Amino acid sequence: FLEQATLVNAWDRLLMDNGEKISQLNGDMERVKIDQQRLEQELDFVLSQQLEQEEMLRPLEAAVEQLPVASHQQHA
Amino acid sequence: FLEQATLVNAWDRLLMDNGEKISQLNGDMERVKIDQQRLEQELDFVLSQQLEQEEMLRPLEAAVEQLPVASHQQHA
Amino acid sequence: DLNNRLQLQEAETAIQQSRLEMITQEIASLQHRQSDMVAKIEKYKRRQLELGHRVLKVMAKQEISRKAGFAIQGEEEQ
Repeated sequence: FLEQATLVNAWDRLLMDNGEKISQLNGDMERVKIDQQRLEQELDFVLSQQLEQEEMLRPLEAAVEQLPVASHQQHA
Repeated sequence: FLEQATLVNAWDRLLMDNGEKISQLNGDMERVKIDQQRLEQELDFVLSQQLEQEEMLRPLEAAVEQLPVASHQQHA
Repeated sequence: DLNNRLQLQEAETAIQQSRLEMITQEIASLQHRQSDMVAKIEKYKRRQLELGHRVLKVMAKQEISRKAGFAIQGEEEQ
């Protein structure tokens, strides 16, 4: 069954091709992982910004409620 | 005959190597997938927080808009 | 025996090829979702910045008005 060298070569090539395909996919995967880490960092940044803003908004809400809005309307 | 056996053995090894690499790749992929789902949920959270902050801001903006802003307006 | 092993190898290779095909598609889908996320993060970053400006504006107006409020009280007392 292994008489034909071409058959052996074809089989060899098929296995090699799979090996190359695996290497290529590994490279793709590594890039996806790196991109994912970058995304995670950016997301953390947005989340921390948001938290900071939330901390500014809460007291502001309380302060505005205590502003003399009514007296201003009387003057107007 | 010996040559054939050597070849088949070599292919066996190649196949096994490839199989291991594929399993590892699969594991990596599953991990990245789970991470990605988590990031997507965090992104949804960021969006909902933004909408919430916007809803907090709108009445605050309206309130400070009605305040006596500059002193020349009070004299006028 | 060798023939038997060869058939097994053939079957295993076919399995590996289909797994590789599946992984290729999955990676493409991961990349697609990733670029969606990149776009969303950009959008959310911009909006967060805009919200930040609006918060600062409200804070500034509230602060000015608070000072003006004291000024009015001062004038009224005189």
